[in-house]
Amino acid sequence: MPRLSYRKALNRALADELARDEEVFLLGEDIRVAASAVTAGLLKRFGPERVRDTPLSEQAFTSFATGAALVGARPVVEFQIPALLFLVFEQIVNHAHKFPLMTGGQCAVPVTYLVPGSGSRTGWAGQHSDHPYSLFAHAGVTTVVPATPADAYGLLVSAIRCDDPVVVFAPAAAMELRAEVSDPVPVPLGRGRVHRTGDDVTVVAVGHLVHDALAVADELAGEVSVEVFDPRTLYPFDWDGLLGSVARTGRLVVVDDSNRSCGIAGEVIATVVEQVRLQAPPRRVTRPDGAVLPFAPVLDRAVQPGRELLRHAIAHVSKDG
Amino acid sequence: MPRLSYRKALNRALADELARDEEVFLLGEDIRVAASAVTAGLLKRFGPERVRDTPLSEQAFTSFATGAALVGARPVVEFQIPALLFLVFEQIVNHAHKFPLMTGGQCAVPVTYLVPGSGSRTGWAGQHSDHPYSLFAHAGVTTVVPATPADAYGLLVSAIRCDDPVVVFAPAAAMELRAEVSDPVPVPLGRGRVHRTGDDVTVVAVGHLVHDALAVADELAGEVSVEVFDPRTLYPFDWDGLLGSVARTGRLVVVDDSNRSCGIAGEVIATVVEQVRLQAPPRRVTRPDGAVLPFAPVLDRAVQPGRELLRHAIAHVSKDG
Amino acid sequence: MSGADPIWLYRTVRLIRRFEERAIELVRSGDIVGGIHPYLGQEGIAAGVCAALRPDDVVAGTHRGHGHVLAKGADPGQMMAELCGRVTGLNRGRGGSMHAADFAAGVLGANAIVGAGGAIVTGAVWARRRRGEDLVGVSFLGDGAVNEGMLLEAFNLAALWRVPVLFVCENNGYATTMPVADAVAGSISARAEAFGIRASTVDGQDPAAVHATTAAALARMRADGGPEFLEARTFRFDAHHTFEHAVRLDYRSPEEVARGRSRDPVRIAGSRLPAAERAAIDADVEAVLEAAVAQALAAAEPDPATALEYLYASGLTARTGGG
Amino acid sequence: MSGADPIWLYRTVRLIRRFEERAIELVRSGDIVGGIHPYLGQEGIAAGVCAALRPDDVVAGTHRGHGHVLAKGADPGQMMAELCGRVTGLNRGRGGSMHAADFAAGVLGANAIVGAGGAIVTGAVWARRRRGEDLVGVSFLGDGAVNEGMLLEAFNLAALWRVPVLFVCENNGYATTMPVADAVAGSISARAEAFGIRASTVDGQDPAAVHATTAAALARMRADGGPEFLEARTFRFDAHHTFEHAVRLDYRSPEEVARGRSRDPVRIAGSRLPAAERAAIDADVEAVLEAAVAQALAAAEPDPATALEYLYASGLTARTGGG
Ligand SMILES: Cc1ncc(C[n+]2csc(CCOP(=O)(O)OP(=O)(O)O)c2C)c(N)n1
Ligand SMILES: Cc1ncc(C[n+]2csc(CCOP(=O)(O)OP(=O)(O)O)c2C)c(N)n1
Ligand SMILES: [Mg+2]
Ligand SMILES: [Mg+2]
Repeated sequence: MPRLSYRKALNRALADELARDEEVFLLGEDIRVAASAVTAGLLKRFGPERVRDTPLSEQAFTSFATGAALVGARPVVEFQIPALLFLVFEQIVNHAHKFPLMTGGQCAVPVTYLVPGSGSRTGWAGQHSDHPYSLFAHAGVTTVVPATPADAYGLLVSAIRCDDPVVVFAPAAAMELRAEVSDPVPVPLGRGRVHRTGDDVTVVAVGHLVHDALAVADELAGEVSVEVFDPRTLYPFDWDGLLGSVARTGRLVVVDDSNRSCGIAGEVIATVVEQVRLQAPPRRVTRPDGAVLPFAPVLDRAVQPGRELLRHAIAHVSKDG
Repeated sequence: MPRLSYRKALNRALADELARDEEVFLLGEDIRVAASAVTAGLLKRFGPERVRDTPLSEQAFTSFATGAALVGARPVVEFQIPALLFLVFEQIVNHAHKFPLMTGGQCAVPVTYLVPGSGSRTGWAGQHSDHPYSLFAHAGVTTVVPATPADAYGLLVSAIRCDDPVVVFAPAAAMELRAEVSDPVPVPLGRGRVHRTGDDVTVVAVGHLVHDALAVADELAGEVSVEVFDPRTLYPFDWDGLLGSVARTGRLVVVDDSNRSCGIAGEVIATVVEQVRLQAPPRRVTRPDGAVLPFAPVLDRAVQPGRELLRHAIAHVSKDG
Repeated sequence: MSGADPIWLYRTVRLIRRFEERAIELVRSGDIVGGIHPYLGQEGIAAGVCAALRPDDVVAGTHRGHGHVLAKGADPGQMMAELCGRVTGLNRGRGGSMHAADFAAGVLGANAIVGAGGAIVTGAVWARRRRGEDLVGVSFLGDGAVNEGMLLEAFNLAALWRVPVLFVCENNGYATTMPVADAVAGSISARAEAFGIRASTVDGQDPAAVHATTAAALARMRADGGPEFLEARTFRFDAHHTFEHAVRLDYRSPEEVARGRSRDPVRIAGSRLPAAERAAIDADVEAVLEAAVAQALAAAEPDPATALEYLYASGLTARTGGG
Repeated sequence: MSGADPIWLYRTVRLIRRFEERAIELVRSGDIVGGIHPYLGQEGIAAGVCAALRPDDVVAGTHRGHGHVLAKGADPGQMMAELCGRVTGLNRGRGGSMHAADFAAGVLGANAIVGAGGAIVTGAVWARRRRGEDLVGVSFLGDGAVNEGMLLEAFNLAALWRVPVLFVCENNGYATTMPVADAVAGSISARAEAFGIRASTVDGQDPAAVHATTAAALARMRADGGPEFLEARTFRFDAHHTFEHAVRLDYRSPEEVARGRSRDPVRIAGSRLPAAERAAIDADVEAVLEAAVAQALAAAEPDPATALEYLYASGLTARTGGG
C-alpha cells in the first residue's frame, strides 16, 4: 500500500476539494510558495485566484472569508501559527459562528480554518506553541484534531464540505507521521474512532497524543487492557461512541495537550460522570493551568503531557476502585 | 447600614484605588461621561490624564495598557461589551499573560480588564450577550465574577492590586443589586464564599446565578438542605474551599452562565470527581453548547440557565445515589 | 430604485424618519426590548447611497443600521417585526435591531461590532464577482470605525485586490460621546487615501448630493474595479442609543444640537417636491408604517422551544444546558 | 552610546553580523533549537537607530530581533545563552530568539507577533513620561507589519496622545515570501502620514545615514512630544528563518539576492575606518563572541522542575498537568 504522510494528506485533501468544487479557494500567508508545504503544487494547478496569498491582515482576511462564504464560496484559511487564532477570535466566534442564528437562517458560513503545526513546535516558544482547540469547543465551533494521515485527509475534506465554520488543528507533532493509506476517503465530523480495543480502562487521547496512548497501551498490555478512543472531532463530540466504551471499561483517563482548566479533558470527564458510574475516579493528563511554553527544550517538554504521566494515570485509575 | 449598589461598588473601588495609588489609571470608551456609570465622577476628581477616553482601537489600547504595566503602572481597562474581549484576546492571552514567564521574570503586567454588564443584556442580542469567563479560566488569566456589591468592591480592589492581569466580569443581571455594606473591604482573589450552608447538596453558582441558587435553596428548604458555594474567582479556583463543602454534602450541582462544553461548570465537576467520591452523579446547568443568544426576549431567556433547570438538577442529584 | 428621482429620495428619507420615530415609541412602550440606535438625522446618507445601487448590489450596515436596511429595499413591516422580536421579522426575531439582515435585498446585515462590516462585504463582493456577476458593495461605517484596525485592514484588502466596495463613512461628529477630533489623528479621508483609495466628501444632509457623489464613485468603480471612500458629513439628531433617553450623558451642548438639527435631510429632500406630492408621500408612508406596526405587534413571538434553531447551518444539534 | 561615532557604528554592525553568523552555526549544530530569523543585512538599522538613543530610552523589537537587542546594549553572552536556552540567558532560557528581552537595557523584548510591539512601547513611554521621565521609545517593525490593524491602531494612539515613539519600518521588500507590492496598497509611509505622523525615508544599509535621520527625528520628538515614522530600505541577506536553509522557497531570484547583498552595511561602515582600526575591532568582536558562545554552551540548562517559574508575577502557583 502507498504510504501517505500527514502533511501530504492535508495537501491532497485541499487539492481534491479545489478540483471537486469551484467554490473552494484558499487564503493565507505564503501559501503560493507553500511555506508550510500544505499548499505545495496548488498555485500551479489552480492559479492565484484560488490560491490567494494575503498580506499580514489576519482579521480582515478571516472576515473576507466569512463574506465570501455568506454568498456561497467555501474558503479555506491557513494560519501559520496557532496564536493567530487568538487574533481572529472575534471574527470567527462572534461573526462566522453567529451569522446563521442571528439572521434567522438566511445564510451559512462554510469556512475552514486550518492550522498546520499546532501545539509545541520545539524552539518556537511562548507565543507560537499554543494548542487552543478547547477554546473553540467552548465557543461551539466545530473543531477537529486529526491524529493520523487518513484522518487528516478525511476530516479536512469533511470540514471543507461542512456548511458551518470548522477549525482544523494539525498538531506539529503529527505532521511528519506516515501511514499506509490506499485511497483516502472523507471521515465524518463528530465521529470518534477506537484505535485499540481494551477491557480495563478507556483512554481518550487527542491528536498526536493518540500515538502516545497507543504506545503506552502496548507497553502495559500484560498488566492492563487499555482501550484507546480518539474523538477526532472535539466539538461536536462523539458522546455516544465514548459512553459506549466507558460503559464497558468503567474506567477513564483523558490525555490532551491543552491547558487543564476548562479544557476538553475536563469536559470529557464531566460529561462521562454525569452519565456513567465509574469504578474509580477518572484522571486527566494535560498541560498545566495557564501554561505558557518556556523556550528551553527541557522546559517545553516538561509542560506537555507525556507518556510517563499517562502511565501513572492509567496505573492509578486501574488500581483504585 | 448604608445600602450600596453593585454599580456604585465598582465605582467606589475605582475611586479608592485611584486615590490610593498614583500608578492606577483608567482607559476605556466613553468613560469620561461614564456611559456605563461605573466611572461616574472620576474625571472631575482625577482628571483626563488618569481617566482616559480612548478611540475605538481596542487592540491598541489593550496593549498600551500592557506597555504601561510593564513599567509599573496599574491600568484598568473598561470594555463596553463582553465580545470586545474576543477582539483583544490575543493582546491579553498572548501578550499580557505571557510576558512574565517569557522574559524569565523581568516584568509584571498588573492590568485589570473590567466588563460592566457581562452576559445577557436583554435585547442586545447575539453579539453583545456573551459570558466568556471560561475562556480566560482556560487561558489561565485570573478571572473574577463578583455576585454581590461587597464582592464587586472587594474583588475589583484586589484585581487592581494584583501583579498579574485580572479580568473582572460584572454580570448585567447583578449590576442593579443593592445590599447593606457599611465599609467595603478588599476580598482576596482565589477565595470562594459559602453563602448558605447546607448538608445535602453543594450548589456551585457563578456571578448573578448565586442569587438564583439562594432563592431555589430557600424554596427547597423543607425538602433538601442546599449549600450554596460562590467561587467568586474562577481562576485560580478555590478548590480547597469547594472540596471541603462537597466532602460534607457528597452531592454536587453547578450552575454557570457560560457555554456548556469546556465551561467552568465542567471544570468544577471534573476536578471534584477526580478527588471526591460523590453519592450521586453530579449535574450542571449552563448555556447550551455553542450558544448564541437570540434577540427575542423569550428566546434569550430560554438559552440562559434558570431556576427551573436548577431545581430539576438539585432534585435529580438528591434523589439519585 | 430610480436613481436621482427626488420622489424616491424624499419617500425614502421620510420612511426612515418615521420608521425611527415609530420605533422609538415602541421602545418606550416596551414592545421593542433593548432599545435602538436611532438613525434620525442621517437618513440622507442611506437614501442617497442606496438610490445609486442596483438590486443585486450588496450592503453591510452598522449598529445604527435601520436606514441602510430600509433604503436597500427591505420590507418595513418585516423590519419592524424584527425589532419587536416576532417570527415574521426579517431574521425571524433572532437578530433584532443590530443584526437585521435581508439577504434577498442584498443586505448582509446590520452589525453590532464597529468596523466589522468592511471585510465581510469585501469578501462577498469578491466571491460573487469571481462567478462573473458585476455587482458592487457598500460598507457603511461611522467615524468611530476608522479607528478600528480590522477596518483599516479591510481597506488594504479591497484596494490590493481591487474589489469594488464603497466605504461610506457617516461622520456624525461623535463615536457615542467621543468627538472625532479626540479620536481620529490625521483626518478621516486620509485613512482611506493611505491605501490608495480615492476619497470624496459630501454633505450627508442632502440626499441628492449624496446620490450624485455616490453615483459618480460607483461609475468609476464599475468601470475599473477598485474601492472608493466617501465621507458624508452628518449630524445625529437624537441619542446615541435610546438608553440615553433615560440616562443623560453630557457631551453635546443644546446649541450644538440645535445647529445640527437645523439642516434636516427630510426637509431638504421635501423642499424639492411640490407640497401636494409631499403630502401624498407622507400619507402613504404613514399608512405603510401603520400597517407595519400593526402587523408586527400582531405577529407571534417565537416559541422558546426553538431557541437554538438556525444555530448550525449544517444541521448539527447542540446539547442543551442541562438541568 | 556615542552617537554618530563611526567606531561605535562599525563595531555594532560587525557585532551583530558575527553574532548572527555564530548563531546560525549553533542552529546547524543543534545547540540552538527552533532556529532564528537572521538579521543579516539589516544591521545598519538597529545600529544607526540605537546610536541615537539614550540608555533610558526603550525599544520594542520584532521576530527578527537580535540586532535590536544587541544594539540597545544587551550583553552578547547573555543573549547567546538565551538562544541556547540556558539559565544564564537574558530571559533565563524562557524566551529564546523571538522573546529576548532586557528590561535593564531598555529592551522590552523581541516579539513573535507581527505588529504587536507598537502599542506596547507606546504605553510604556507614556507611563514613564507621566512620572516626569523624558524618554522616547522606538518600535521596530517590518514591512509586513504595516498591514496589521493593531499596529495602525497604535499609530492612532501615539499620534493622538503625542507619545514620542519612533516607528522604524525595516522595509526589506518581503514579508516572509510576500513582496511589498503585493501586500501594501498605497505606500508604507502613507500609512503613518494618514495619522498625521511625520515620515522620513532612509537608506538602511548606511548606518551613519540611519543615525543622522534618526537623530533628527528624535530631536523633534524630544522637543514636541509626538511620534514619527522612519522607513529604512534594506535587504535581508539570508533566509526569512533558518528553516529556509533546509526547505527551499521560491520567491527571490539569485540576481536579486546578489544585487541586494552588494550593499553591505558592515562594509559601508567599515570603509569609514582605517584598516588597522577595523581589524582591531574585528578581533575584539571575535573575542567577545568566542567568549559568548563558550559561556553559553558551558551554562546549565534549566531544571525541568522549574518549568512554570515566572508564570505568575503575583506568586500564584498553577496546577500541574496531572498524571
Ligand atoms: C468594536 C466595538 N467597539 C465598541 C463598541 C461599542 N459601541 C457601539 S457604537 C459605538 C460608537 C460608534 O461610533 P461611530 O462609529 O461614530 O458610529 P455612530 O454611533 O456615531 O453612528 C461604540 C463605542 C462596539 N459595538 N464595537
Ligand atoms: C500577526 C502575525 N502574523 C503572521 C506571523 C507569521 N510571520 C512571522 S514573520 C512574518 C513575516 C513578517 O514580515 P515583515 O514584517 O516584513 O518582517 P521581516 O520578516 O521581513 O523582517 C510572518 C508572516 C506572525 N508572527 N504574526
Ligand atoms: Mg459617529
Ligand atoms: Mg519584511
